[in-house]
Amino acid sequence: MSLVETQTPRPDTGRGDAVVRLENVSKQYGSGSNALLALDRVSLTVRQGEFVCLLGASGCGKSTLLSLVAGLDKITGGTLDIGGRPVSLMFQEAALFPWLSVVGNVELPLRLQGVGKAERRKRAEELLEIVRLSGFGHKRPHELSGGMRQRVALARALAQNADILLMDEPFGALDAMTRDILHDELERIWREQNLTVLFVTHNVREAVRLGDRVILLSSRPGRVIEDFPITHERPRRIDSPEVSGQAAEITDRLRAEVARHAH
Amino acid sequence: MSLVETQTPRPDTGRGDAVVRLENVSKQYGSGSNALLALDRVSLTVRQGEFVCLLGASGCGKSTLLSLVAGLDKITGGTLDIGGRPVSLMFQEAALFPWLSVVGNVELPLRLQGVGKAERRKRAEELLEIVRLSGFGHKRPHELSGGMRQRVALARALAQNADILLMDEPFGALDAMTRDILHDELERIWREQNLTVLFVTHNVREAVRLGDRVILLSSRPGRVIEDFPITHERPRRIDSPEVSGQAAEITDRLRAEVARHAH
Amino acid sequence: MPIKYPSARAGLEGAGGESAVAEVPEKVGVNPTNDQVSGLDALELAPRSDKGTLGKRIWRSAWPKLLAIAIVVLIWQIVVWSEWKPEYVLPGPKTVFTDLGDVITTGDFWDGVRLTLIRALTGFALAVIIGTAVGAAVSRFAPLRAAIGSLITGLQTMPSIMWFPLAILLFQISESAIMFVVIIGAAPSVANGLISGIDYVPRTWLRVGQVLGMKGLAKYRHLILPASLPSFISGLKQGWAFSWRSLMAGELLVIVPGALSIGVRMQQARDLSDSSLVICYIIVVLVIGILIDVLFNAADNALRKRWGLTGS
Amino acid sequence: MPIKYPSARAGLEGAGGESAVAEVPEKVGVNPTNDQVSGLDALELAPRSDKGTLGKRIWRSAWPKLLAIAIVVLIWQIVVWSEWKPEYVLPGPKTVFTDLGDVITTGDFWDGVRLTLIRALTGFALAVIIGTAVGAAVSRFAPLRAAIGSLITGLQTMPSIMWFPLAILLFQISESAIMFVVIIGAAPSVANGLISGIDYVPRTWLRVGQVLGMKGLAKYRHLILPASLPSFISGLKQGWAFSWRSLMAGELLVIVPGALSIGVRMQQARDLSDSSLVICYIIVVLVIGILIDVLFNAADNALRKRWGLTGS
Amino acid sequence: GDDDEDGTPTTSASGGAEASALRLGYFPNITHAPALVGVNKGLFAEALGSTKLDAKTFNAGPAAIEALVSGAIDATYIGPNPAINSWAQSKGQSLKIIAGSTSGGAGLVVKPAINGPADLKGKKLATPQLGNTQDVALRAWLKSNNLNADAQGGGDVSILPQDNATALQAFQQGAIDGAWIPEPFLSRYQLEAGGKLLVNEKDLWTDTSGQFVTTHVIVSQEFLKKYPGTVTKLIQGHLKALDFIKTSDADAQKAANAQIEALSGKPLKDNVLASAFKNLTFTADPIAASLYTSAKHAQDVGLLKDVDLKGIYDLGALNALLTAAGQPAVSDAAS
Ligand SMILES: Nc1ncnc2c1ncn2[C@@H]1O[C@H](COP(=O)(O)OP(=O)(O)OP(=O)(O)O)[C@@H](O)[C@H]1O
Ligand SMILES: Nc1ncnc2c1ncn2[C@@H]1O[C@H](COP(=O)(O)OP(=O)(O)OP(=O)(O)O)[C@@H](O)[C@H]1O
Ligand SMILES: [Mg+2]
Ligand SMILES: [Mg+2]
Repeated sequence: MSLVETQTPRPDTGRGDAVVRLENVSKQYGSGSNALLALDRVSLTVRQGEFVCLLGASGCGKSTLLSLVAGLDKITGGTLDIGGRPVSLMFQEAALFPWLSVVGNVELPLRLQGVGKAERRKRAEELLEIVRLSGFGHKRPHELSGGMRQRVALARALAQNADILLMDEPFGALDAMTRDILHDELERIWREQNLTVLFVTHNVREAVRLGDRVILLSSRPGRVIEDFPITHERPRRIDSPEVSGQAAEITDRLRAEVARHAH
Repeated sequence: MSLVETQTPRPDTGRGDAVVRLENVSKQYGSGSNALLALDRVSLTVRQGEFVCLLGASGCGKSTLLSLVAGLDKITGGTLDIGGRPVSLMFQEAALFPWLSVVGNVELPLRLQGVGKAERRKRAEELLEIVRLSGFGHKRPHELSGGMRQRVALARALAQNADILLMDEPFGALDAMTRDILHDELERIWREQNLTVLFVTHNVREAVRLGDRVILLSSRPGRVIEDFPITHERPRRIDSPEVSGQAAEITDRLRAEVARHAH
Repeated sequence: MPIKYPSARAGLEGAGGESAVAEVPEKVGVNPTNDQVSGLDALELAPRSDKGTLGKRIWRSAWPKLLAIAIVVLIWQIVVWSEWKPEYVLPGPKTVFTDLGDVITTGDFWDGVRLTLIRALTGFALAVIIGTAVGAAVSRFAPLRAAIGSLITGLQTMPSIMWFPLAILLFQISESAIMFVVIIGAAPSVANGLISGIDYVPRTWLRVGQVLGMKGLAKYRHLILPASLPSFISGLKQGWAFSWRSLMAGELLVIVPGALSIGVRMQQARDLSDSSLVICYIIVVLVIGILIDVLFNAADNALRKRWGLTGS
Repeated sequence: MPIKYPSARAGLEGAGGESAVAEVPEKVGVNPTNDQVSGLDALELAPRSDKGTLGKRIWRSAWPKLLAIAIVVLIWQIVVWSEWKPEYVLPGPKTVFTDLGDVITTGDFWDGVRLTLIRALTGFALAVIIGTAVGAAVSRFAPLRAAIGSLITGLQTMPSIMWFPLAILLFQISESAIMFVVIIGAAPSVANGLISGIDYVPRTWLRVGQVLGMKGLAKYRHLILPASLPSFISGLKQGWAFSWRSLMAGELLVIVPGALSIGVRMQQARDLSDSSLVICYIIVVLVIGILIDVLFNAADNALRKRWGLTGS
Repeated sequence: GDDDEDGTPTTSASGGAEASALRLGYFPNITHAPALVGVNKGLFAEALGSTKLDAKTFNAGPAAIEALVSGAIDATYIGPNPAINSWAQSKGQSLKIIAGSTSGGAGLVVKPAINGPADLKGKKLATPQLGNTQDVALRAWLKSNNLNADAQGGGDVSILPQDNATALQAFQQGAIDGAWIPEPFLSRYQLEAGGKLLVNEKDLWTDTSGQFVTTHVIVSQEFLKKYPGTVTKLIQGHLKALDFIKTSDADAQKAANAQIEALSGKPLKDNVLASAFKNLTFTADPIAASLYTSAKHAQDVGLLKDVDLKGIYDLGALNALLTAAGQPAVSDAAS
């Protein structure tokens, strides 16, 4: 796949610099009696080129964390620092624009970057190929299935070609097989482009399969409660015993946490 | 939980009658050069009180099948017969109404059935309790996380108290723990109310955990390619060796299928 | 008692359980065949089936209109026959259509129509440009919104007759005075439509736009305008109505040598107490209004189709 | 070069990396502090912070309006000082405000305002009822839509003056004749707003409604109306503008000695070429229009807040 | 009071049947002074006795005619043109002119720099309405001075039909060069806008000794047929009002202005009122000859289709009353 060749080379800042740094970040929604503390003094550092997975119970603040990093919401306490790097975020809902065709949605970020027509059509087709949707470019979003829409959203996020990629349950609506293929693709793109990825998922094995680290958040208010480094050799397989083993360990920890906060 | 007591008793038609019957059902979207055959001669019978899980690759026609059964779309070939029974469908997107609070959304089906105010508030609270969202009743849908919204949608679908319950990836956006809890609740309600459930999921173990049968659909056009009866004793645990074993078997079959249709 | 869902194909194969349909009618919510009768449902949920030939399609969209016209004309004729009012007060369809025939066969009339339409379209186009600019500015800058947001609707409630003194003051008796009245009548609607559209752009899309780094003009071009198009188009529709009405009033202001505009002709018919001619011009104005509306509806339908009948 | 996101709390703790903000400004898309300046973003995305006291809030929403008024009055005064037109053609603010003071201190004037407002509100209320019924019917029944859908906008483009003969014919010289003119002016807008709202109800919601077994009235009550409320409200706003304008024209139909309606007073000021009085009434009509618009905006804002600023 | 007309007709002393109510239209305009005075001073009510007076006001002729022909009013004060137009449209079925009311008070006012017909070439002149009395008078006058003007506003002189208020404003701002208008605008152009009276229409009507109809009273034929007694009483009231104006001019002016104020919120300025009253003559004579001549002029300049005005007048009741009062009868003859 020629995607990499057609992109402008990124200056290699060397893996290891802190790219995303959260220090005691808090986020409160609403105020007064209606206030809800979604995140409470979260500290987290993601280094250049790292693949970090976030796990946590439903409603614990994972999406909130991503939207803070993307600058969509404002923190209500602490310090957040991403060094002004370009960020791309794939939302939990596909949120495609209904007035654009599938390929139009994928092309949009390229268009905004001023990429020429022929060039961006080519890149969009390549990206659709990656998410295994070539041939669906002329369809409208409402003509796609839920999982297909999510894949288009992924292609759109990749088209942005940002340094930091935030992904909110990107593969939740996909079957195991399609997901495996996309895991491979994502890992390849991440490696080749030296991306920094913050990845939210509910699938622990997925987190272990992909992540350099797996971060566990507690529930309401969200706090970092554990940070598992994943050291298995890549490429990993999701059904390998190593992955399953570490996943089981993390699952136990997660269960204990959820049970403690049972609401 | 008193949910069952407050509902009108359903005439026991005895488990075993065919409740949903599809014979050579086809569904084509669009026409002419833009035509897409989503389902091709699908035959399937679901008996009274059965819990049937549907598996298949992304875009293979699972949601289409549910919407045909629910009467939302019209079949373009074959015969579909549900005996005029009331159907409830939980969509892949939560699709809550933004002008209603969480509890308002859950109450809506009861309101449409003419249930009195106090009574329906009580039932709605019980249902929110079941999906573990008590205390969130006064919030607006946009104030919830993705997984929480999905749970509200589940509560709304349950409130409808229909004979046939169609569920489209209801637990996709939930963490393992919350999902386990809801599996138990769903199984209990299904058993107590003698429901007939058609359940779409991408999680093979979930399908084996819940289903009496697991049906495999092929990709574009969707066809029934395999029908696995699940005979393990209930209650099952999703991490039990039996469930894992059978899930592995089905996964292999699914992988083979998806690989064959690789697009 | 099972309901059969008869399908296109099933119909050909023989209607086996057809009679059963009537037996369990209380659960029609899940029965698509019963819901077909409701226009909205049919419109929104049913797949568009065979389109037929062009002629057939035109006929299908035209016959209800023709029927409606026929019914109105019939009622009118019956009222006339009942001699409720003398013929010179309420002339019958025959008289009116004869007059209409006479009127529209004069080249003079078409000169007037052309003049009026050119004015209407020029004025409307300018109103759209101005309204869009103002609407975008108002919804973008909070202080501007606070300052003149309400003024926009306030302006709209001014009867156009009250603008004449100002129009004459600024533009004397000239085409520009008419344009002024037309624009000030229509631009607020256009602006309001855009503002309300922008206000209701789903939050999610705005967030997507922000993530994609949309700003300033690009944001309007690629997100705000397409997302608020439905409301914008309905604002345009209203704006058209306002501009047409203001024009009818404004045309009494300026008489351009050569061709008598529709507004002047209408006023003249009234001055002459020529009821039949008055009704003629009512019909002419209605027909023009309807034709323009058909254009707007075509745009609207194209949009709805593109959007998959609605938002994602 | 890292950007610090200063937070409320960080501000108290000391602004460590504050100076760095200016150094990497090209990626403002991800920087919420920079986006704050744009009204729309601030409105849509920023959490509403401290509300302050009631007085403060009123002041905050009022000062841009007051400033705008001050600027307009200033420009006006400058034009008058420039002696571009004689004082009897374009009177200065002082003359006008003195006149306005005289006018609004008479009880008679307030009687007129009351009369006009009662007519406007009655007419508008009826127009809303009729427009809603027609809009709902038209969007529900496909044949009806085909038959009279376009007619609705067509009617709207009729200048209200052309309805007078018909109004007199049907209702003689009576309040009902005024109501007729007002209703026929406003109802189409209301209907159109509703129709366009209904047309854009997201398909998903319609499907949810169908699954929940909504039909007929319940469907309208619980799904269609709330879902199309934004567009409906903007239709109401336009409808109000139309009804007010039609009323100003319609009030000349029936003159009730004693309590002189605003329309009659306006016409009289025009007939007398009393520029100062004309401007007075322009101001009165504008103020009423703006006040009503403020009410609509309040409704609209409440709605947007409930919806989480927009659709789910 | 729109359905009172169905009340049982009673027979009056004077013989004709009477309605329970009379719906009378007029304009809050100085040319309708007899109506203003009659209503203000209660003269109609006095004459009508048991018949209730229901007075309605209008702002323009077409609306009043529409009301008359659709049965919303029974009689109205009105200018000659709307009456002729309605007569023509209804082929002589809609109305009858039963009395005169006002004569004179129209003319051409121009910018001071214009001194005669020769200066008018290429100028813009306003008239109240295409084909109305003043419009026709202007066109006829231009023609007699060898200036042409077409109906579309072209020609040597451009004629712009505009409503009086707009035209005055345009004149004040120099957007037009003059206007042929009736009172009170004739006075206002001179008093408020510095206009110069170039032609007083009075001077053109030599055959009728300077008289020409400005306002008269019409009644719907249906009403006349049904309730001749009420019509007679209406004329009685009308004559009383005319008398009042003749005998106490100052009081009449005050009464008329008070009624205008009551109807439209603002009185005329005193100098305008006085000047207008001076230019107008209030008389029961409909000056039929001027009507026929004006109609002929209109036909000549192509603004009126051939119309037979024979029978538009029904002056029997008026003449009976005039004779009884020892005054000369009036004529509906062409000259
Ligand atoms: N706009 C908002 N206004 C108020 N509360 C909010 C808002 N968005 C989120 N919340 C609350 O913040 C908490 C965290 O929400 P968030 O969406 O970050 O959860 P999550 O971890 O992404 O959950 P899920 O896995 O279900 O998507 C929830 O309790 C939610 O109710
Ligand atoms: N409204 C529509 N118009 C046209 N094509 C459609 C429409 N809805 C679905 N399709 C097509 O039908 C096929 C099946 O879609 P469906 O939504 O049933 O898939 P699915 O099995 O639910 O997939 P997923 O697991 O991704 O949700 C897809 O190829 C999709 O593109
Ligand atoms: Mg989330
Ligand atoms: Mg699906």
